[in-house]
Amino acid sequence: MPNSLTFTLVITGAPWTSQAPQTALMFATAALSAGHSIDRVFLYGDGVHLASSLSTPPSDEAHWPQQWSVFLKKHDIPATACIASALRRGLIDKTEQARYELPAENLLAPFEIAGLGEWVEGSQAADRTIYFHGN
Amino acid sequence: MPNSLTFTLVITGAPWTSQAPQTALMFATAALSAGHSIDRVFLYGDGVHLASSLSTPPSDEAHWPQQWSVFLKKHDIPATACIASALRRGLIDKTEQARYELPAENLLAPFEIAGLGEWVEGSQAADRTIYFHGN
Amino acid sequence: MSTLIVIDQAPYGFWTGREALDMAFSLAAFDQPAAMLFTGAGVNWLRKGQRPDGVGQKSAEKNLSAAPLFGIEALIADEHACQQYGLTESTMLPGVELVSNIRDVLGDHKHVVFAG
Amino acid sequence: MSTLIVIDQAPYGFWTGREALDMAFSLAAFDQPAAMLFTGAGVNWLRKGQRPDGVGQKSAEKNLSAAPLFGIEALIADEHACQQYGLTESTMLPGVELVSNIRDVLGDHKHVVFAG
Amino acid sequence: MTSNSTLHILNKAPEHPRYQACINALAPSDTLVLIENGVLSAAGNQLHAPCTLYALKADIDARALEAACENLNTIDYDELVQLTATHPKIISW
Amino acid sequence: MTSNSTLHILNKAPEHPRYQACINALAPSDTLVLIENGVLSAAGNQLHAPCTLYALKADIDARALEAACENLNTIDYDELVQLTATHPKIISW
Repeated sequence: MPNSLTFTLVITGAPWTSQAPQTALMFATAALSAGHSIDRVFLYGDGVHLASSLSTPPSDEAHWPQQWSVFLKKHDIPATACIASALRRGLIDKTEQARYELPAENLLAPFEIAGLGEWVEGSQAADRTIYFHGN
Repeated sequence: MPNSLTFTLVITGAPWTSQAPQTALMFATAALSAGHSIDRVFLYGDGVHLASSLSTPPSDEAHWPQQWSVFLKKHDIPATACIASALRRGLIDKTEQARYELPAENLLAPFEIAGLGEWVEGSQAADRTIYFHGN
Repeated sequence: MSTLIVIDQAPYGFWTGREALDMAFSLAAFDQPAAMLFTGAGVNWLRKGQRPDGVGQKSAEKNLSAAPLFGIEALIADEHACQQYGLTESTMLPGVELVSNIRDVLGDHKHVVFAG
Repeated sequence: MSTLIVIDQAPYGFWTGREALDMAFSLAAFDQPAAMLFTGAGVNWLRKGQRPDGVGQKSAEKNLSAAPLFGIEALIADEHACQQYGLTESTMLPGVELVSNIRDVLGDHKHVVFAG
Repeated sequence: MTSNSTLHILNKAPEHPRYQACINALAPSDTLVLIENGVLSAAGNQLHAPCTLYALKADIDARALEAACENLNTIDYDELVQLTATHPKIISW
Repeated sequence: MTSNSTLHILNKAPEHPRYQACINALAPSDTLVLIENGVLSAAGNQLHAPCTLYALKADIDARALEAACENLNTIDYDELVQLTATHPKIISW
């Protein structure tokens, strides 16, 4: 059995467009079960839509943003949406709402917004960086 | 020269993912210049992201939601985001915010949220229905 | 004349097919004639026995099987694409019409629509 | 060892390429070695004389031309894809290294990353 | 009025599966307009359309394909609108 | 430990241009895992991978491809994690 490793996960596909957030969550759950750790999750490009606090799928469908939020909180895993991807696509936290005088914020906790430096740091520090793209 | 026609425009590609919203706006502008009318614009699938009031691109870049908003208001053209596409993707108006007790709404005026019936009606009533898809 | 809704992307990996199906159902609900064409990787919508529990989605097969009830006039599949993806009569949903000439199918409908 | 950022989608129609470029710039800004590979329709990033005013976007060519200044180590292009899209030395940005064996390029880098 | 022909609007690069599906669907009496990434098919002589063909100038200019498109009929958005007005049947690929 | 080989994770249907790009990049010592739409390549004998090959069971089941995949090594998410742990170099296509 391999030693315990640290993983950075990068999600670039949006929910309700691609399968990426769902596959990534199954992978993340299995990684923790195997004794590995996930040092961070980074949302990039269309993947930032996973961090929307306003996603409202029909009640009989999987709610990926909520499932991810629960998972991240339970295991205390930091998760970041890329600020450049997020601002263009209308994914906004309190700080950016104030800075740009926007009418609302819609970032789902515990996701945070930060720069690509988070990704650079994650992919340097982690033993493995795994990307989950759209189809 | 052809007679004056009515157009329904359907946009399925998101801004900052595809070129669809921009091509559609150029087309719409040219259609009005030629004396045609646009009876409605319908956003479907990832196209609903065009109606976000929170999109904040860098100030030296085109702001497609804002450009569309100005265009629609100026020419008094109704525009609708499909409710099923919008709710899943976190695009919410005041009514849906209240119904689902959500923390915010993020729909850019004059876009409204309604069902696919709007599309059915538009494509039956208009002389032409033109689709603008992602790449 | 009918509207043809075209699905050319595979289920589960893409969401577009579900939104195409909603378009067809919506036309039927408003008493507008609608048919569906499956081509390219879209023919994988038609395979019997889909069990998507493990990927956290609802069954595309089950969604699609409601098409006749909703009043969709025809489910049409590109014969060549079915061959490419190994779909045969025994592995395919019943009631699907196989065609070899897509151009004729497109010509038969007033509106031809992709969902994305 | 360096990170290879791969662009295989055309500029203007897709946004992914710009986000790939941002990844490469970001690595360089944090003093991490980075190179870029253009393949498939992605080689169209490399064509000289892009004038995107009419499509309301900033020039991909201009963005990319900053790569050496930012410290990107190499711009590598798939020779076969360049041929397919009619790109020759005279129509291409200067300083691009043509390669015929992509497998070797992928093998030369510790990390190989698509932006989406 | 060219009411028997279909207007096809194609925005996909030649490597996209829907590109070839569109080309296969063209009848000699149809009209094809290349827009967005669709104009890339003019590069490297990849384009073989069996019908009347146009390409959108703004997308050609953006991609620096003026030379590759010099034998194509290029149109602006006004002319694209005109084509949609004269064709009752339009397919956006 | 198979540290000299690259693990390729492929989620694209065979008609996607990146599918063939991945197949072309495979070395005999590499390992390929098909996930999501990638498993569709097992249908209709379209799949020709020159290396060790796995396919993700959840995605096979979703798409009803058990019969087409009966000669493939199928894995679950736990085994996918294990493959990523034993391969220092991983490319997600």
